[in-house]
Amino acid sequence: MNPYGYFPGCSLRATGVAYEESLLTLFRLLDLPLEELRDWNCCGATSYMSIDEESAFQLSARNLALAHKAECRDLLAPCSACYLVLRKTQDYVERYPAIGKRVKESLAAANLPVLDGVRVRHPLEVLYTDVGVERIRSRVVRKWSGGRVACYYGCQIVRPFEEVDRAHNPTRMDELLGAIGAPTVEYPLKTACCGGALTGTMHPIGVRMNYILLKEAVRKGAQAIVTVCPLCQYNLDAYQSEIRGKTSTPVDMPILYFTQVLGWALGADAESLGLKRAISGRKFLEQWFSKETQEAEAYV
Amino acid sequence: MLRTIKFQREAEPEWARQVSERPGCEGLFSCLQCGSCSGACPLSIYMDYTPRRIIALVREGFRKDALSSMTIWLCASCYSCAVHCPRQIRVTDLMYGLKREAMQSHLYPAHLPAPVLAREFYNMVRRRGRSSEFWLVLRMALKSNPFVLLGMTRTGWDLFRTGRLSLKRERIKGMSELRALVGREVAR
Amino acid sequence: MSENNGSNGAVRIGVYTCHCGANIAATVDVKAVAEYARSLPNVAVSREYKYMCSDPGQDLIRQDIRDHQLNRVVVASCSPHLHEHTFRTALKVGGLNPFFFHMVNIREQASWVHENKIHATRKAKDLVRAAVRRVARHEALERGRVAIHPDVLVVGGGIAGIHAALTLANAGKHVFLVEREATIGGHMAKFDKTFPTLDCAACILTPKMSAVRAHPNITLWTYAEVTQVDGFVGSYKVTVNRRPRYVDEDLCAGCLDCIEACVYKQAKVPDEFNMNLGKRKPIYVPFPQAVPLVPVIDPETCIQFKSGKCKKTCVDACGERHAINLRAEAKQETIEVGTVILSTGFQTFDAARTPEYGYGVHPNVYTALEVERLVNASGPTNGEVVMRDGKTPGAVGIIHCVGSRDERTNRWCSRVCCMYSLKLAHLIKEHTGAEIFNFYIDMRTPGKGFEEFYQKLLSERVHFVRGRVAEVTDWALQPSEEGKLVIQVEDTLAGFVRRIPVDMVVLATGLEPHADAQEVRRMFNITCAREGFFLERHPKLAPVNTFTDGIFLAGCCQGPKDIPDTVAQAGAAAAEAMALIDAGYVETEPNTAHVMEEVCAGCKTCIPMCPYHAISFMLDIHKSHINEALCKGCGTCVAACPAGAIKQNLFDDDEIFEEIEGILTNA
Amino acid sequence: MPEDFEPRIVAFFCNWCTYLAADLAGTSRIKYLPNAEVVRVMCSGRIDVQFVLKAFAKGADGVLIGGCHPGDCHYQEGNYKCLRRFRLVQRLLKQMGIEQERLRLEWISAAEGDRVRVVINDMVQTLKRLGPAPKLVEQAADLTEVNA
Repeated sequence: MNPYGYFPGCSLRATGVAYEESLLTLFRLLDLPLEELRDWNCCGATSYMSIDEESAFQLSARNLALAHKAECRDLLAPCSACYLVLRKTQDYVERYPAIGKRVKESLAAANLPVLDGVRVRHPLEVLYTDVGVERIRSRVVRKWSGGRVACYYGCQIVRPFEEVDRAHNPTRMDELLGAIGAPTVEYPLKTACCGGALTGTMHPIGVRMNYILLKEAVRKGAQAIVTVCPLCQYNLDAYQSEIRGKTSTPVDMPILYFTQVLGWALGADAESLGLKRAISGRKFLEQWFSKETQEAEAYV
Repeated sequence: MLRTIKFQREAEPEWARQVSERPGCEGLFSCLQCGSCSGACPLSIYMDYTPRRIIALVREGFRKDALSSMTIWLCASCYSCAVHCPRQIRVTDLMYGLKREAMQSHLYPAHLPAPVLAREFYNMVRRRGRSSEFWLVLRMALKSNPFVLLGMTRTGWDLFRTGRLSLKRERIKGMSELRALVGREVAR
Repeated sequence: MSENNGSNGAVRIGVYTCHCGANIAATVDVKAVAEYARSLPNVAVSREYKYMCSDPGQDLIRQDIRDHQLNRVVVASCSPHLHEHTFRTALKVGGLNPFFFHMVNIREQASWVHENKIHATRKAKDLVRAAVRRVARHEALERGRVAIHPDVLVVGGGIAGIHAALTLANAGKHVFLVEREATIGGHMAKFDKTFPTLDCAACILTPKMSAVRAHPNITLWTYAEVTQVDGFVGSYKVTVNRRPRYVDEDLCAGCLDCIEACVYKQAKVPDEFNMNLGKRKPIYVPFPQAVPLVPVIDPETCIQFKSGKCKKTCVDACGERHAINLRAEAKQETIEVGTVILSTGFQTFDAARTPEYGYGVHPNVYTALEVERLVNASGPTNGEVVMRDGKTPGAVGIIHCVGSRDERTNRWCSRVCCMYSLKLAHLIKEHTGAEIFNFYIDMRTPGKGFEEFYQKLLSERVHFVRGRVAEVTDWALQPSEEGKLVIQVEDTLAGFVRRIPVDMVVLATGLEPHADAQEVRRMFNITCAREGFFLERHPKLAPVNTFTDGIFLAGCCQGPKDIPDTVAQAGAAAAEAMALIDAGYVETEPNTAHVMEEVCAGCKTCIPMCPYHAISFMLDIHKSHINEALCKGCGTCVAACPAGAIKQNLFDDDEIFEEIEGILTNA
Repeated sequence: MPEDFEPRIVAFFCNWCTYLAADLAGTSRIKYLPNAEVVRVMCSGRIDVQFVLKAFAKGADGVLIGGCHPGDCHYQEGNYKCLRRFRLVQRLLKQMGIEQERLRLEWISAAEGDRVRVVINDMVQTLKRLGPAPKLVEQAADLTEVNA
C-alpha cells in the first residue's frame, strides 16, 4: 500500500515528542507505512490565523501542495491544531471561491501544484476506519495493566468538522481502548476545551480549565487521562504540580497519548513509546509499564 | 468610562454589514440572541462580553467596543459555539476576524500577552517557516510581561528533564518558496 | 341576453393590465404595457386599472364587452391559480363565453421576481403579446359536470378528525373515519390538562369519542390504514387495510375479562400509550376510555403467536361470545367517497437528535409528552410525578424550542411549546411544589387567555430564564451540583452564564410532519410544503383546501397548531366538503381531448398513454375514441399522436404555437 | 459574442408543480433573471416535440421544461412520458447541431420556489457562455412544418 503522508507539526518536535515516538512505533507495529512530508512548514495554528487569514491559508496550502506533489492520498496530522487548520483551509478554499482563487494564484506564484485529492486525516480516525477495532483487538499481545482511563478528545478534531468523530459524545477512542481491554470511564468533559495557549497567555485561567478537567476525571474514577493532541497532553500534564499547590485536589495522574496505550498493548516497550517523558503520575506509569508487567502480563 | 448610554451616531452599520460578509459570519443578522454560544463557551465566564453580546455589538455596529474587548483574545477557538448555534454561525471565525481587525487598528488591550504571542508567532513562522516553542514563549514573555517567566521556571525544568524542551531553532529549507507564497513583511 | 360565442364577426380583444396596487405597478410600467397592447393586432380596447379583481375592475370588462363588442379578453395581473375563475365569471356575466379569456401572470412571474423595471416591463409586454395571439384562437367551450358522491372519508382520528367527522355526520352525511392506532383520540387523549383553561383533556375529548362510536352516520375503522386512492373529486375509490386486532369488534362487549385472564398475571410489555413509562399485557386496550373499547392482541409479545404454546386463557374468559379469533387476518375494504378530509396529525421531535440535552443518556431527562403521562391521573403513576429513579423532583428545568427554530433540525416555531411548557410548569409545581425553571428564547403567548396564563405563572414564582440551554450535564463543578443534572445556560437578560442544578429536565419537543407524510401526500395526489407539512391551496384564502379538488386539510398535518385552531380548521374542512356535497356536482375544466376521426390513422399510440383508460379503440371504424367523461385533460395523448389527430381544448397545438411565437416575436 | 447578449428562454411549466413553484417564488419575492418566459401546460406530458422545435425555430436560445418529481405527477405518469420525449428531442437537436445544454428538463415541486431561481439563473449563465442559438434553427423550422 502507498504510505500515509505524515505531517508532524512543530509540537511533535518539542513538548509533544512522546506523541511522535509512540505514533511511529504504533504504525510500525501495525505495518502502516508513514512518510514524513518533505520540508513541511508550520500549520499556522490559531495564532497565525489571528493576524492574517489569507496567508494562514497559504501556509497550509503549501503543505497540502507538498503532499499532492509527493502523491500521497492521505495526510496524517496528529496535532489537533494542525489537523483543523489544514482541514479548514481545504474547506474554505472549496466553499469560498474568492479565497480559493487567491490561494491558487499564490500557489502558482510559488510554482507549486494546486491542492486537490489530498485527504487530511487524524490518526484516531485512521486507526478506527482503516485498521478497525477488531484488527486492533486481534493484534493485542499484552493485557492492560493500568487503571481506569478517561478518554479525552478535546476540541479541534471533532469540531467544527465532525469527520474524526461526532461533535457530541464521540466514542471512537473509547472503542479502540476497549478493544485492548483498558477500562474507560464515562467522561462528560471528553470534548471540553483544555484552554490551548491560554496556559501561556492567561496562565491562571488556562490552569483553572485544566483543573476542572482533571477534577472531573478524578470524580468519575479515572486514574489516567488519554489524549489525542500534544497541546492537551502538555496542558494536563505540565501543571498538575501547580494545581496540587493551589487547590485541595491532590491530583497526580498520568496523561497519556492514545498511541502510547495502544502501542503498549501491541507489545512495544516503554522506551519506544516515550512513556518516560511524562511529568505527572510517574509512579503509576512505573507500575503500569514496568519491565515486570511487560513480562508478567504478557500472554502465551 | 462612566457613561453607559449609547448614541446612535456611535454605531457603524456599514461595518456590521462588512463583517456579515466574512466567511462563517453569513448568519450574523439571523442571530436569535439565544445565548447557546455563551452557554457552550468554556471561557465566557471570564469574558467582559459573552460571545452573544459580542454578536449583538457587532451587528449593531459598535465597532470600538467589540474590537477592544478582552473576549476576542480569550477565545481559544474550540468551536463549541459553532456546533451549538441554532443558526449555524461560526462564532469562532467571527472572533478571528475581530482579532485581526483589533491588531490592525491597534485596539487590543495593552499588555495582554495573547496578541503579543499571536504577533511573535506570526513573525517567527514568516521568518523561519516553523515555530520553536521555547523561543516563542521567551519572546512573548519579554515583549509583554517578563515576570511570567518566573512562573514558568518549574514547568521549564520539568520539560527539560523529560527531554521535551527543544532549544533548536527550526527553519525550513524552502524559505524562498514560502516567501513567494505568503510574502516577506512581518507584523509590528 | 344570449351568450356570444365569438363566431360572429372579427376578433375583438380587450386587454386589461392590473396595477395590483403597487405590487405590479412598482416594478412594471403598466401604462407602457397597456399602451403597447393597444398597438397589437385585433386589440379593440386596452386599459390599466388599480385592482382588476375588484368589482369596478370587473365592471370595466363587462362594460367594454357591451360597448366595444369584445369577443376575447386578456387580463394581465396575478397567477391564474388566484383569479382565473374570477375573470371567467366576469366574462360570463358580461355575456361572453368564459373561455374566450386568457390570463397573463405579470405579478408572480414579473414584478415580484425582478428588480429592474425595464426588464420586468419588457417581459410583461412579451407575455401580453403572447396572450393576445393565443386568445384569438380560443373557442367557445362548455363545462362538464361531475356528480359528487355524498360520502366523506376522514383520515386520522385525532381531535381534528373526530370533530370533522361529527360535524359532517350531524349534517346527515355518511363518514368513513379511518384511524391507524387501536383507538381514536390522537395526541389529545394523552394530555392531562389543556392550556390555558386547564380543563381536563379527557373530560372534553372522551364524550366526543363515544359520540363518534355511537353515531349512525359514522363508520369507524381503527387499526386501519388507507392503502390506495383512485379517481377524482366527486368519486374517489379508496382501499382501506384493516389490520387484525384478533378481537372481533362486533362480538366484543368490552368487558375486558380477557385482559384480566391473560396468562401474564403482571403487565410486562412497555406501554406505548404511556410513552413506555408504564406496562401493558400482550392483550390490552390503550387506555380505559379507548374508542372502540375493544382489546388488541399484540402478536409481537403474545405467547400464542410466538410459540403457539399458550393456555389461551383469554379465549376461555371470552367464553360464549367467541370474540377472540387468533386466526383473524387483515381485511381490505373498498369504499367510494366524493370528498376526503386529511387529519393525519403530527409526530413529536425525537429528542435524541439534540444530544447536548442528554435524552436517553440521563434517565431523568424527559420529553414533554412523557411528562403529560406522568401528571395524568390515569397515567402510569396515577398522576404522581415520580422520576425513573423513583424520586420526586425538587427542582425541574423545562427547556423550550427543542427541535424548533433550529437550522440543524427543524427551522419552524412549533407554536404550542411555550404554552404547554407553561401548563406543565404549573402542573408539576402543583403536584410536587418543586422549583421550576423555564428556559426560553422568546415567550410566544398569542392567543385568547394565553398572556393571562403567562402572568399567572409569573405570579406563581416560576423562574423564567431567557436563554437557549447549551448543555445538560452530570459533571459537578461544585458540591451543590453533586448527583444533580446541571443546566448550563447564558441568562441573556442578566448577561452571564449560569449553572443550575436540577433533578428533572423536561424537553419541550417540537411538532414535525409524520415520517410517512410523503407517502400519504403521494397517495392523495397533494403537495407538501418545504418543511413537509401538507400544503394548503392559499395561506390566507384557502387554508383548508389543497390543490386537488375535493381533498381538504384539518389540524397539524397542515402545520403546528393548538387544539382550538385545530377544531376550527376541522369545522372549516367539514363545511368545505359539505358545500361540494350539497351542490351535488362540480363543474370540470373543459380542457379535455378529442380525436379528429378524419385524421386518426388508428395506430393506437395514444391508448397506453392515458392513465385513466379514457381512450378506447373503435374496431368498426378502426379509430381511437376518447371518453370525455373519463378524460382529465393532461394532454399526454395529444403530444403523443404522430398524426396530430388529437386536439385538447384550451391547450391545443395552434393555441400554444401562437403563445410561443408571441413570446419570441420581438416587440 | 456581444457582451450584452441576453438569452431568451421559453419555459414550459406544468400546472401542478413547477408553475406553482414559480408562483411560490413570486409570493416569497425571490429574485431571478428575467430571461425565461413561461408557457403553462396542464402536465409536462403535454409537451410536444414540436413545441421545442418551434421555440428554437422562432429564435429561442434555450428551452426549459419543468414538471413534477417522478412519482408525484398530478396525472400519475405524464412526467415519465415527458422524460422519454425529452431524450428523443435531445438526440434530434444534436443532429441539428444545437447544444444539448440548450434544452433542460427539471423536476421542481410546488414547494421548491427557490429551485426556480437556481435553475433559471444557472441556465442563463450557460446560455450566455454558449451565445445565441445556431443558425441551424432554420432547418428545425422546416422540420416543424413537415411534422405539423
